[in-house]
Amino acid sequence: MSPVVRLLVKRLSISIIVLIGVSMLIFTIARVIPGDPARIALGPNATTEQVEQLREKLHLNEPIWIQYGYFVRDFSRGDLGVSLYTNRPVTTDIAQFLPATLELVIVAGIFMIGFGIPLGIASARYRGKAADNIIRVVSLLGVSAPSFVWAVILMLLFAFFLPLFPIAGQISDTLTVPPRITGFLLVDSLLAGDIPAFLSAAHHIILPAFALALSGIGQAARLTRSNMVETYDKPYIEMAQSYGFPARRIANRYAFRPSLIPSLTIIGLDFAAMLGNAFLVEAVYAWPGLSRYGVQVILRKDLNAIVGTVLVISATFLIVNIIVDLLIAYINPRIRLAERGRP
Amino acid sequence: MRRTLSILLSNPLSVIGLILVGTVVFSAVFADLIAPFPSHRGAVVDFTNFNQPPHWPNIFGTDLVGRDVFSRILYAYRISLLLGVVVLAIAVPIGVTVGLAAGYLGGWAEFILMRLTDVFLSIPPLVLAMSVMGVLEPTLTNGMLAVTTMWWPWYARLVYNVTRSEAQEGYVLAAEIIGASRLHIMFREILPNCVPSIVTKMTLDLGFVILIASSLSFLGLGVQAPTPDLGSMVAEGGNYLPDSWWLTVFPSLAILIAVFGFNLLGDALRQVLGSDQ
Amino acid sequence: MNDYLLDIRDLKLAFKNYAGLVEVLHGISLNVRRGEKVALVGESGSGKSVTARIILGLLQELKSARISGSVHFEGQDLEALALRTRLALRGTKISMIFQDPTSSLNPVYTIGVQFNEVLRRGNPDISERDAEARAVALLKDVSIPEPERVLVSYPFQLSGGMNQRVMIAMALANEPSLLIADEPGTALDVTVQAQTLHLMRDLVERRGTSVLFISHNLGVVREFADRVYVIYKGRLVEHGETAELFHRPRHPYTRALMAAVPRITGGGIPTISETDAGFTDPMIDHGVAS
Amino acid sequence: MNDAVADLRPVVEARNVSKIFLTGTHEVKALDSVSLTAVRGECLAIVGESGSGKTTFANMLLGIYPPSTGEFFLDGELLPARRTLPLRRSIQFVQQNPLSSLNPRRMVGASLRLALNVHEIGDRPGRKARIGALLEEVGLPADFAHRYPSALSGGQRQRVAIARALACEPEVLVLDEPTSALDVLVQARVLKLLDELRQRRNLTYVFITHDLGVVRNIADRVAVFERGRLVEQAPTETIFEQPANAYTRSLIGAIPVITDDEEALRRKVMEETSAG
Repeated sequence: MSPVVRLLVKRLSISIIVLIGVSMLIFTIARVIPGDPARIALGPNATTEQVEQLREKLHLNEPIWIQYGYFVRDFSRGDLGVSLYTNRPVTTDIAQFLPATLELVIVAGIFMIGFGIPLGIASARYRGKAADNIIRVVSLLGVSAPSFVWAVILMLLFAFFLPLFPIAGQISDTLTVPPRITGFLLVDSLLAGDIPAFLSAAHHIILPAFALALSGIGQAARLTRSNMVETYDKPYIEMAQSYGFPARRIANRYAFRPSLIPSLTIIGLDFAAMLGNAFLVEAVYAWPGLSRYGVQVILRKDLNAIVGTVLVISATFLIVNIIVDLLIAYINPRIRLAERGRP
Repeated sequence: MRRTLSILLSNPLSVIGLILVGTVVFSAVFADLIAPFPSHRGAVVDFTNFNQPPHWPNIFGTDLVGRDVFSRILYAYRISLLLGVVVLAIAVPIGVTVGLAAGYLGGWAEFILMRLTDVFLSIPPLVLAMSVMGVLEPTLTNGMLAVTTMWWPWYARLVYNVTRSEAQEGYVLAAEIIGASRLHIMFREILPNCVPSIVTKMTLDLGFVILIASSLSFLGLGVQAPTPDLGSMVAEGGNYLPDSWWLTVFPSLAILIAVFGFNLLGDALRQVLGSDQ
Repeated sequence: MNDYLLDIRDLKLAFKNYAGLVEVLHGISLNVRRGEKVALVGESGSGKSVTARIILGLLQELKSARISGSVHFEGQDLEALALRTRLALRGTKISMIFQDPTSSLNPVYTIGVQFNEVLRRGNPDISERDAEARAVALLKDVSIPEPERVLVSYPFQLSGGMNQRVMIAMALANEPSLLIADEPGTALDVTVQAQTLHLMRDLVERRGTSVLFISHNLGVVREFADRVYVIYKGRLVEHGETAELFHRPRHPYTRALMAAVPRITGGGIPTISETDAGFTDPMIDHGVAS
Repeated sequence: MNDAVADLRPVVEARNVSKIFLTGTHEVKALDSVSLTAVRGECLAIVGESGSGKTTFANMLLGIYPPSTGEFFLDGELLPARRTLPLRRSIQFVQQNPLSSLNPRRMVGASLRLALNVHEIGDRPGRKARIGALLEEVGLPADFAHRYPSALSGGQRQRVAIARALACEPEVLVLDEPTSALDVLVQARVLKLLDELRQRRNLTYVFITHDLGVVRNIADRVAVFERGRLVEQAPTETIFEQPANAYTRSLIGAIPVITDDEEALRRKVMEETSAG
C-alpha cells in the first residue's frame, strides 16, 4: 500500500470516528432541550393526543440511547427524518439550501487563498520594512471584526454609497434562474450557456464572498507570514542566499513551499470557520443559503433538522480536511514517500 | 517583566494596542461614570428624541426608541468583557488539563482526548455555539456556557502541541529519571513552559470572545433585549440602512476597535514572550 | 595591490538591540592567497561564523548589523560594489559549505532540482540534459556511488555523509575561486567527517581552489589548513603556518586551547586554570615564510 | 579484604540485552545481545557512532524503555521494567545538552530540590543547605540556586545538571556525551570535575561518547559498539595501544589529532589494519 493511500485510509477512518462523535454530541445537545419539542413544533393549540402521537413518532418517550439507535438506523438509509419546521425530509431541505452556502464559501475560500497567501509572502519577504507593517496591520484588521460587521461595512460602502454591487440576493430579479442541475448558480448558468445569468450571479456573489473572506484573508496572510519568517531562519535558506539566488526567488520558491506545510492545516480550519460565518453574511445579504433555515430550526428546536444541518456541515469540514491532508502529502515528500527507518 | 514592558513600549503598534485595550477596559469598568445616559442600558423609551443622527449630547445618535447609542455601547463592552473573562476562566483550565494529559501521557489517553477535541473542532465554532444556545434559554449564563463549549478545545489543541514538543526536551526526561510523578511533570515542569503561549492566546481570545458573542446575538441567539449588546445593535440597525447608518456603524466600529486592540496586544506579547506557534 | 585573493582589513561588527550596541568583531585582518587553505579557529561565540557571512554579504542585509572595515576579493572592494554585482559573485566565484548538510538542503525539492539551480547560477543557458550530465559527473567526483539515484532523492532519504558530499559537489560546481567552509562535518560521525574532509582537501588541491576553513576543532584544522588564524572573542590572537603554530603556540589563549584537547596518547585530563588570564593579550604573528 | 572483594563485584550488569524497534512495517535491531559489566568505582566508556546502539543501551539501563530481550542487574538484583523510586535514585543521568536538560522556567535551586523532595533526602529545612553544598561541590557558588538556567554559561549549566544527578546520591551515573556540546576549555574543566567526583564519591560511570580523546583520559575500560553489536571491550590502554577489532582501529584512525605523538600512534594503529 502506498504511503498516500495509507494516509488516506487512516484519515478517513479517523474522520468517520469523529463524525460519529459529532452525531452523538449534537444528538445529546439536541435532546437536553428544556421543554417538549413536540409541543413546540405543534404549537399551543394542539391537543394532548396530537402531542403524544408526535412524541411517539419521534421516539421521544424512549431513553436517549434508543433514540440514537433509531437515528443511526435511519441515517444508514440516508434518512435524516422530517423537519418539524418545513414538514419536508431534512435531506430535501439541506439539498435545497446547502449549494448556495457552499458556493459562497468556496468563492470566499478562493479569495482567502488568492489574496491572503500572496500578501503573506510579500509581508515575509519585506519583513521589518514598511510594506510588511502595512500588510500586518491590514490583515490584523481583517481578523478583528466578525463577518457580519464586514458585511455591513462593505454593503454601506460598495452598495449604498458607491453603488457598484447589488445589495442582496443571488441573481438579478429580472433574469430567469437557469435550470437547477448542481445547485451552484455559477455552474448551472454556465451549463445552461446563459452568460447574462452567470455574470449577474458573479456580480452578486462578490460582495458577500469578500465579506466572508476578509477575516480568512487576514488569517491566511498572518499565518503565511509567520511560518515563512520561521522558515527564513532555516539553514537551507541561508544556503540558498549564499548561492546568490534573487530575493524574490528565495521567497517564492525556497521559503514558501516548506512553510506552506504547517499553514495549510490551519487554513483548513479557517474554512470550517467560514462555513459557520456564512450564516452571518447570508443574513446580511439575504443569501438563500442554509443560514435562515439553520437559525429557524434552532429557534424552533426542530431536532431532526438541527442534527442534520450540523452533521452535514461537519462532514463538509472533514472532507475539506482530508483534501488538505492530501495536499500536504503532495507538498511534503516525507509523507509522500515512506520515511526511512530510524535507528 | 521590566524587559517585557520596555520592549512592548518600544513598538508603536503595541502601544496602540495597549491604549485601545486600556480604553475598552476603562470604559467597561467605569461605564456608570462615563455614560451620559446610564439608564439607557435598560428598557427606556424616549419618543421625543428617537432615531436621531449624532448630535450633542447623543454623540453616536439615538436608537429607534430614543436611547443613547454611545451609552449602550459602553454597557455592551462591560457585558462582553465579563463574558470573555468568565468564558476563559472556565475554558482555559479545562483545555489546558486536557492538552497536557493528552500530550504527555500519550497512548489511549491521547487518542480519546484528542478525538474528543477533534469532534468539537470539526463543528464550526459558530454553529456549535448556535446549537447550544438554541436549545437553551437565551440568558447571559447560557451564552457563557455556549461559548465555553466551543472554546476549550482550542486550548486543548494548543497545549497539546506545545506539550508534545516540550516532552521531547531533556528536562522532562531528567525529571522522569529522578522519579518525579506524572502530575509534577505535567503541571510543574511542562505547564510553566506553556504559559507564554497560553497568555498570548488568552489576550487574543478576549477579543475573539467578544467577536463570537456578538455574532451569536447578531443572529438573535445571544443576550436578549433590553440588555445592550453590540451584535444585536448591528442586527437591528441593519434593517435601517443606509438612512440610519449610525445604528450599525458605531456598534460595528466598537467591535472592531476592541478586537483589534486585543489582537495588537496579543501579537506584541507573542513576539516578546517568544511563543510563536 | 597585493596578490591576495581575499583580504580583510580591520573588520568590525556590532549588533544593535533594544539595550544598545553589542560588539562582536573588534577589528580583524586576515587574508587568503590563491590556492591556499586558511583556517579561522575559535570557540563558539568568537565571531568566526559571522566573519564568513560578512564576506558573502549575508549579514549586511540585517538592519541591526553595524559593519566597518574592508573586504577585498580578487582586488575589488566588495563594499564598493553594487549589490547586483556582489550578488553575482555568490555561488559563482565564492561559495560556502555549511555545518549541517541535511538541514542545509531544501527538504521539499530533490537533490537534482537543487543541483540544477546551482548550475544555472554559473551558466543560465545550460540545457536540462547538460545540467544533469554535469551533476552526475560532479557527484562522481565526490565519490557518490549511484549519482543518478541520488539526484532523484530528497535530502531526508540520504545519510548525513551523503548530503555532505552533495553539498561539497554543489559548492564546487561553478568552479569558485574561494570556498568558505563553516564547521564542515561537525554534525557528522568522526569516520564520515574524516572521509569527507580528505575528499574535500583532494578536490580543492586539484582545482587550486582557495579555502577559508572555519572550525572549533584544532585537530581538523591541523589536518586541513596551510595557515591558521586563532580568534578569541572577536579578536585575532595568533597567526602562523599550521606546523609552526601547532609546534610552538605562543599566545596564552592558543596554549590553553591546545592544552585542553585530550590526547589519544593519554596523559590524563589536562588541568585548565579557571581564569582566562592573558587571553586578551595582543596578537602574536609568526609570520609566513614565502 | 572483604571490601576489596566486594568492590570487584559488578555494580551494573547487562546480560544478553537486545532491542528491536518497529518503524512502520519493518523491524530495526538497535541492539543485538550485548553483555557488559561495570564494577564499583569504575568508569566504563561506551564508544560508537550514530546508529551504534550506545544511546539505546543507556536508555534501557536508565529504564526509559525496557529491553526486548535480556536483563539488567544492579548490585546483582534484576532491574524491573518499571523502576521503583530507590532504583531510580541509584542510577542517575547527565545528558548531552544542558540547555535542554534544565527547565528554562525553573530556578536552579528548584531543579535540585526536586530530586531531594522526590527521594525525601534530608528534612525540609536541611534541603536548602544541601542544595548550596551540592552547588559548591560542582564548583558553583551556592547563590546560583536563585538563578534561571538562561543566566548561566554552558559549562555552568552542565555543572548544575551534574549536581542534580548527585542530589539523588546515586551509585551509578550514566553520562551521555556530557561534554560534547561544550567548548574545549570548558570541556576540560568539566571532565576534571567528573573525574574528581567519581573518586570522592566512589561512583560508577557509564560514559557514552564518540570522542576517543576524552575516553583515553577518563575511562578505565572501553566497550566499542558498532551497529548494535558490542565488537570489542578491553582496558583503555589496550584499546588504544593494541586494538583488536578493525572497526575500533578505523575509529582511532579517524580522530583528528594535534600532536606528532598522537599522529604516530594513529599511524601505528592504521598500519596494523593494513597488515592484518
